[in-house]
Amino acid sequence: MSQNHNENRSELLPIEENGKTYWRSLDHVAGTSEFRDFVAREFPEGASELNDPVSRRSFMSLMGASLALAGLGTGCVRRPEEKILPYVRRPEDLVPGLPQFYATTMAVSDMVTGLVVEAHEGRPTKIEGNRLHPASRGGACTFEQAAVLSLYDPDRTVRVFQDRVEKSWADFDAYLDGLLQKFRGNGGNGLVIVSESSASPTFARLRRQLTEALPQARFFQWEPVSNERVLAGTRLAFGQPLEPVYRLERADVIVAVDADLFGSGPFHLRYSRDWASRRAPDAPGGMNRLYAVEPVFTVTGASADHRLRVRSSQIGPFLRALAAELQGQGVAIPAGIAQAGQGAWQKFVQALARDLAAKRGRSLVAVGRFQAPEVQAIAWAINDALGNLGETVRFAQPADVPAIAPTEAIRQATALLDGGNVDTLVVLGGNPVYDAPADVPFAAAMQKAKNRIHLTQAPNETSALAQWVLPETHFLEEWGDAVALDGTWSLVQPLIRPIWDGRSKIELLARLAGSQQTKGYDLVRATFLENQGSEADWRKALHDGVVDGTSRRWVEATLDAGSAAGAAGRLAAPKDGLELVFLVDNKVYDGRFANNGWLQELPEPTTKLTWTNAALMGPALAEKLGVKSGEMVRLEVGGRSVDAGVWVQPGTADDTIAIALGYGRTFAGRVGNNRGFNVYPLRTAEGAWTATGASATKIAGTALLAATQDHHSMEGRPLVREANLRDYEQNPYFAREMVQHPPLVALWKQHEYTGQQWGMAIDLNSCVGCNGCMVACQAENNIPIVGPEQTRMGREMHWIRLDRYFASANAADPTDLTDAEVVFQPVTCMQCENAPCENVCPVAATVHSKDGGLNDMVYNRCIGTRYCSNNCPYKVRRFNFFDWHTKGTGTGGNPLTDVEKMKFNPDVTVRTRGVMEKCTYCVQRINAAKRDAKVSGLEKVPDGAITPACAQTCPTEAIVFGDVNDPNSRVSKLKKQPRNYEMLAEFNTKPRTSYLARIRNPNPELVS
Amino acid sequence: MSTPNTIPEALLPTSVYEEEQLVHGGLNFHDVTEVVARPTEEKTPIAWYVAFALALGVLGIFGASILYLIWEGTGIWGLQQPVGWGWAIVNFVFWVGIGHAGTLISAILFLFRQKWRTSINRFAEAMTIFAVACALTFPGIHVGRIWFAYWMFPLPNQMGMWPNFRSPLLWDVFAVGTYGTVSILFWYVGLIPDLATLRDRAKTKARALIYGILSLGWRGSMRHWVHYEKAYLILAGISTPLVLSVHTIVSFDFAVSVVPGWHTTIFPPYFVAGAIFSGFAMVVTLMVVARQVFGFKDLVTLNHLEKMNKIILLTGTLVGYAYGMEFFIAWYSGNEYEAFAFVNRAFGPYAWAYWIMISCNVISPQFFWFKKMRRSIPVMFALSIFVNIGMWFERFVITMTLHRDFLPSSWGYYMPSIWDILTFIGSFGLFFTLFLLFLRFLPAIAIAEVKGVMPEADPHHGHGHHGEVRHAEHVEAH
Amino acid sequence: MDSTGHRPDDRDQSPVPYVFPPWVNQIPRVLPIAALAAAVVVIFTIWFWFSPKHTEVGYAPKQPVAYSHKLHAGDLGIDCRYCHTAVEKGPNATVPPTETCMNCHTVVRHDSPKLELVRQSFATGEPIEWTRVHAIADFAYFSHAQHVTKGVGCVECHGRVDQMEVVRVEQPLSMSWCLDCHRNPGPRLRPKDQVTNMNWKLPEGEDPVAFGNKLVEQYHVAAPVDCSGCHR
Amino acid sequence: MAKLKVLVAEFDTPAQIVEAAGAVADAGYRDFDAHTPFPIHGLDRAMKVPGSKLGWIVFAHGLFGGCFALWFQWWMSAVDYPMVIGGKPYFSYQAFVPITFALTILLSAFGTVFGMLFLNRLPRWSHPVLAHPDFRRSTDDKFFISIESTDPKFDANRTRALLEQIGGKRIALLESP
Repeated sequence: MSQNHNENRSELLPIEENGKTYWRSLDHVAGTSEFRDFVAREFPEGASELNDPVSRRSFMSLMGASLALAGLGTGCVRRPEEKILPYVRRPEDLVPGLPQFYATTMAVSDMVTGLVVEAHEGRPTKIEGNRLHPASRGGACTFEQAAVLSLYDPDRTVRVFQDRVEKSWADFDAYLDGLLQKFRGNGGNGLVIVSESSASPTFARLRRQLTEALPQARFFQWEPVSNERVLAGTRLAFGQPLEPVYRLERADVIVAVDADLFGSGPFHLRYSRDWASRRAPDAPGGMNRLYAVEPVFTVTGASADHRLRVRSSQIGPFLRALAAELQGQGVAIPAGIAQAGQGAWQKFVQALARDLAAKRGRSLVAVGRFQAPEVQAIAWAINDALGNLGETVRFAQPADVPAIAPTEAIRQATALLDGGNVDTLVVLGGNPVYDAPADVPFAAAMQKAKNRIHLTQAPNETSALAQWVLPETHFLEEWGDAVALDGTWSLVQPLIRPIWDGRSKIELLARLAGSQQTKGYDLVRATFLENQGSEADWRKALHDGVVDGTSRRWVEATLDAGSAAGAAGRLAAPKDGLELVFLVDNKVYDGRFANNGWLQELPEPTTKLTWTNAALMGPALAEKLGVKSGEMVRLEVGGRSVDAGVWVQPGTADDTIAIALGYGRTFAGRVGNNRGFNVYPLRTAEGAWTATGASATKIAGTALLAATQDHHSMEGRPLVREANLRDYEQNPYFAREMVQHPPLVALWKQHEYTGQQWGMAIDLNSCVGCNGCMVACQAENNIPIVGPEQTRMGREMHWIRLDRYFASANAADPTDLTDAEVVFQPVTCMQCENAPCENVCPVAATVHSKDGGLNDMVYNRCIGTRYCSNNCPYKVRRFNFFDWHTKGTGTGGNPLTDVEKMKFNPDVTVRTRGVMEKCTYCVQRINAAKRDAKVSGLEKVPDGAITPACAQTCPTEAIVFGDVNDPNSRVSKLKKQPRNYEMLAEFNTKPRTSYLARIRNPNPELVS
Repeated sequence: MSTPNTIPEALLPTSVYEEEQLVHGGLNFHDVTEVVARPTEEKTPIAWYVAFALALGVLGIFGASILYLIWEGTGIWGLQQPVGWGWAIVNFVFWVGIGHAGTLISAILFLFRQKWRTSINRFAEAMTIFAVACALTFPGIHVGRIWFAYWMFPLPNQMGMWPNFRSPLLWDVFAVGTYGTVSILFWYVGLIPDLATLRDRAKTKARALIYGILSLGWRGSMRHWVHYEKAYLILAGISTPLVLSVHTIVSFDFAVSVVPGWHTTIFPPYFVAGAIFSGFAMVVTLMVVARQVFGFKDLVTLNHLEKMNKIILLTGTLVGYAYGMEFFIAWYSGNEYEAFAFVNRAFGPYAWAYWIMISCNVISPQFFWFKKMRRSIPVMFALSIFVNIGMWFERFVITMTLHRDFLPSSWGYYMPSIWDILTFIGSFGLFFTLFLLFLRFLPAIAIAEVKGVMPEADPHHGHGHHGEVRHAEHVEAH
Repeated sequence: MDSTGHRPDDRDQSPVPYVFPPWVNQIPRVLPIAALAAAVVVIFTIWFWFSPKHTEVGYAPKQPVAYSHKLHAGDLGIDCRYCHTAVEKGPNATVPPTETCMNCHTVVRHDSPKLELVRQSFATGEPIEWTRVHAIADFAYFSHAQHVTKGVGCVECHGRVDQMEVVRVEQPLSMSWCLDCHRNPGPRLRPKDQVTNMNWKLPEGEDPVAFGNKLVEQYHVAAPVDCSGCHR
Repeated sequence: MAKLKVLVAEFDTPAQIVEAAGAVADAGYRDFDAHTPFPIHGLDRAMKVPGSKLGWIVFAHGLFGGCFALWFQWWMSAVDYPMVIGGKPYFSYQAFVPITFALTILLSAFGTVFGMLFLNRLPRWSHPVLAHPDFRRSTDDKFFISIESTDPKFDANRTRALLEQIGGKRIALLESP
């Protein structure tokens, strides 16, 4: 079916006008006075920047040029004339040049995270987590941080379009009123609304309002990645759908069964932090132990003390075997659950069972959200038997569960449409044409609806089949609200006037529901006032971003043993043969972020692949199929086939091919089009996450797989230093003793560093390799995107990178990577006191600052000999081989448009071609803190007043920054720990950044 | 008048007598002048025009690829992380190396009273200057922001900034710059008397004027010769440490860094040896052709070439020793990074380049142990070209050491782009353009110096000697 | 063929006459002096004409509204901070929003034709396009607040604005100029409350050096000379 | 000043010129010179030409070059704008050696060449001897002696006689136009 599925799509391609589809008319729009007017109205200072030839945001290259002019010019050389456009009425409490911070919230389907957004003269430039929000605690994941780039995406819907012709909202409203009149008449018969899921109470309220107003209208919520199986699982186990919320800080033993606790899903930031809080060897309550059981590496598996490769379809049997062992340990597992397993994992299961049995009430068996409900039920039974319910896991009443689960919803919607008597289809956001299950022919059915309306932030595959395409607001442009997993209510408030005059989902929904209020602000406020109380609370909520004490009342969950046992019985016996596992991508999620360059260029944590997905398989399978990384395979499931590039990934379960969703978009935009391979055509409603009975055959051709790391072994070098808890306790100083070198004496007298001196400590023990720091840095420091070709050449620009090394788990044969251990190491400029890079720069463009002791990099002095980079032992320097912004290698060859330039952080120079750049510990933040201290008459910057972007966003607080001359600063205390070591210190570079060695806490029984 | 009677080389006995006889074919003073000056006076041969057009074409490629580079940025080259230096630096070191033979021959051999140098030094010096010209373009164009490259010079400016005198690159600027300047001065001083010769043989007013200006009104005055010879001696004296220092300092670009495989004390001597090695090879390559074309056979004899081949053999073996020593020290140092760097050179991804280098630089010169080989024109021509290929690869191998240093996470592999290649080829265009102009308009052999070492030049070279006799014969001829 | 054994040949009747007249012998004497003179000229040209001392200082563009600092700051004695409100808070002193003008000019000279543009802007909300006078390179980060709150007077960089009909650049605003002060801030400091005072003088009998050092102490002045002080 | 006159005589071999020059010198002439295509050893002694003082000029230049280089490196990196670079001292003299050396050589070289030209009073494009019909061979294979009218013992006839007597050929009296 996928075949014709694809065909319809191809025949429905809109006419390409010079490579840009008709509605991507931004490039002319952005140039128009209209856009400038918007900018001028919204932030005059910004306008002056945009219009002005030599502004911070219009690159140094121009400065270079104008300087050159000054050199060539005649006697009276003047700089080009600049304009200043002051406000006519300046907003209250706005100090031009100083950033402002507002609290808001972002919801990626059911991932709700409270945020604090930094804005410069009204331009949002940086997104950080909100410490007050339970899901964030100050951290923010890659999706949220990169959202600011999507705001300025030139490929957004910039207009109301009808049949590919520019229209206005007025036109649409007239049209809509016409329709609504009819529907009010017939009670909404023939009106079908397909929306993406929403965590917004206001949305829910309006949905109910709509169904009351138009009872005949059908409302469906479709989401390719949802928690429906979790709810189904709890329904099986406890008789009601419940949201489990883990409390990892209380668990001594954690078993993540095909569960990516730290990588994705609601609360993953919180889980990372809670887990990390018990990770230090001297942590109160002792160090916890993490087991991971999974088919393919996730960051969770990478952080685990023990990892077992298990095929996805074997997870059920594994749990039943575990249950059996637990019974053996005297744990009262209800009948019908346990089933003694046979298999390679017995030794592991036995040890695990003993460990769990010893930690009743202080352990947790967490099953992945995508495992079958039956499997989930078994896990709940086990947890119940271990007495973990209420202890390490609590259950919350789901906010508002749609009557129909997403998969069922899209099925029904498609059936209805297929029936042909749907008059009007309204798609609120989302992209069902692209991501609907392969066996649900939504695309074909959709066209049977007479009127098709799509409200979307950016035109996508679905818009291509719609008549009306409406610009939807970005969450930074709209009013809204959201409820987090634990029920915490938080508000979404706009930081900028809608750039393209869009409307939010709730605003459109309100119109459909015929509500009096149609302004987002009124709608949200109304919901708030009726549920959460007074005007005062409202103002406080706006300030804090979250509403106090709204985390839901917890529910006592009692196990329905019978139903659980029944579920266990229903488990299908696992089939042999190749099976396909679909992954939620850490970068483009389900595909919605495909046009976001920051995310595209982000290396996938465990594969280090950028700009693409790939068919991940273990070395054994690769050998069997006769393929190598970079070659192509054809994947086939149930008669549907997709071709994909191969990436050999250590630690992948036997006969398993894992591949991420969300790639191969054809209507994503200049950045995201045709990156990687679209595997939705293989993904049926049933086999949404695991497709058994698949086959793979090698085919001709190669794939552009750009990895940021080509070499995966540490070559036995003491870079990442780790030890087992027991060895550590015997010799806490093992890390420092790992390298033997003569006393480090310099040939000359070393400089004195007095006053506040900056340094950093990175705890490898709590780093889960989530990439948060990389995006934070990219956003904070105006780091360009270079595109897949350049990345593959080795020209990526990330200032901080996560080195990922594999080590064979097979002591006998270190080259055997079937089972592998993974370590992550964030590496950025070490700010060496004896910096090798400084010596070799002929023009003194990189020198040391006396106060602060930073390794300054002066872009405007650099002439680009690249000698410093050659001489940097840590290879953390990055060179602008081109003017990435004007050459646009990272944006499909398009130079940066004015609207994109609005993303730049005005406190950091935008580097031009031919200049070296690198991490500066976010010197702009250091200077800002110093400035504030000075202005307020302080002598020193207080500890914690400065947090570099990477440290700020780290969900596990693995990165700590501060004054190393102050013995009481957090960083000094960490550096005093025995685990502290400096990488390559034997070369006497005196790095200011040091690492805390990683400690593993393995089960003694499993240590050979 | 009759052209000098040149006896075919084969008939010439290589007796001891001939050995010390630096000029063959029994030429007298005037014949020497004729042989050397004629090529600059005769009607330009078509062959020259063809060669020149070719060279200009290649030079055009050079210019074009440089312009494109400035327009687009260094990204057009294959450079990346971790390999921040590519062909540009390889070519730089390659050309500087070649640029060593000239001054070496003029200066060091002069101090060692090696009279045989006289017939090749002019030629070698010219080659030096042109090679240095090629070399100097590369560090200039390889920087990211060429328009600010002048910041490398300590010029007062409104920023109050000065260059960093600790950087080997800055040492390069001064060392190579000085070397270029001194070489040109040395060369020009040597040219003055010969320019006067050309002035005095001028048939046209233009030639008389140009050569007249260039020869500064030289009139062979003995009182001038006294200062002149002193100056020449001193120049030789100061050029000798200079020529040794230049490649030493170039080697510092690598040796002063911390990169494993670069950070070694053996680099200076090893680079100097390599430089002489490649320089002499290039002289042989060019000489073999030039003496054929311009009939310098009697002035540049097989003995000269053989002597140079001996030096090639010596320096080639020195270089081979250095290669070996590097490995030993890497192992002996007990530094795992150092050790890995060298193992990786020989057996890593760039092994192919390494073994090309070894076979060209260490193995091929060994043929010169045999006199037959040393004296065989085709053999020495082929070998000298091999040596130059090998020496280019040596620099390539050294530069590529960057591709795997301390952190395996940052390892990479460098591939040259088409522009790398064109730029390199183009630099030969510059070299040969200049060289052809030199051969066409300037005396390719130091006339005065050659005359100075002829037996007739010695006042005590008694009467009735064959120099005189042959002179009489000439008189008969008229 | 003559007795001298001299071989007659074409070289004797060479067509080329004796080319150089005697006066050319003077050239070597003149040349060095000429070269020297040329060098001096070139160096001076660049030193002066291309330096910010000349390219920046004296720049006084015409403004859309003929606003006179002399009148407002000088004769009327309005404090700088009345209009440049953010000068003590943020990096920019900020050009005042139109409404600041209108605070007075709704009453004072409310119909003066000179103020047409201001009234227009206030009505339409279109900002007035002023032309920037004082500018430093975009890669140099300067904060007014940091300086003003440490007792650096406006005059130090902007000159006697209170005497300017049209604002002109008084100082080169070049890097070395900044450094001059950063290396020795004392002499450029004054009591904080005198910062906007255009004709503040060192109190009678005060020793300038001691006075400066006192303020450096008092205000914890630590003017950076590190690159990262201004460049990021 | 009176126009410079020069008597020029031609000789055939190095041996002859050495003899002749010796004779002229013995005859007490001071402002005379020998012109040869290449330096002839012993000729300077025969002419009683003092050795060259060029060495001292070069030494002075070299010394200045070296000191200057060291000075400006010290001043620029330790006095005018001292910066911490790679943790090295402001005045890292070890690192300043190469440039000091290079400039020493460079200045010496200039001293040598320009010193030589200065001592030889070159360039001098116009000189009476160049007018001798056969003087063009002075850079080829003939040898000349010229005696200038500035010499106190110069006397057109007696000097010419001397030159004839010592075997000079094609003697001519030339003067600058």
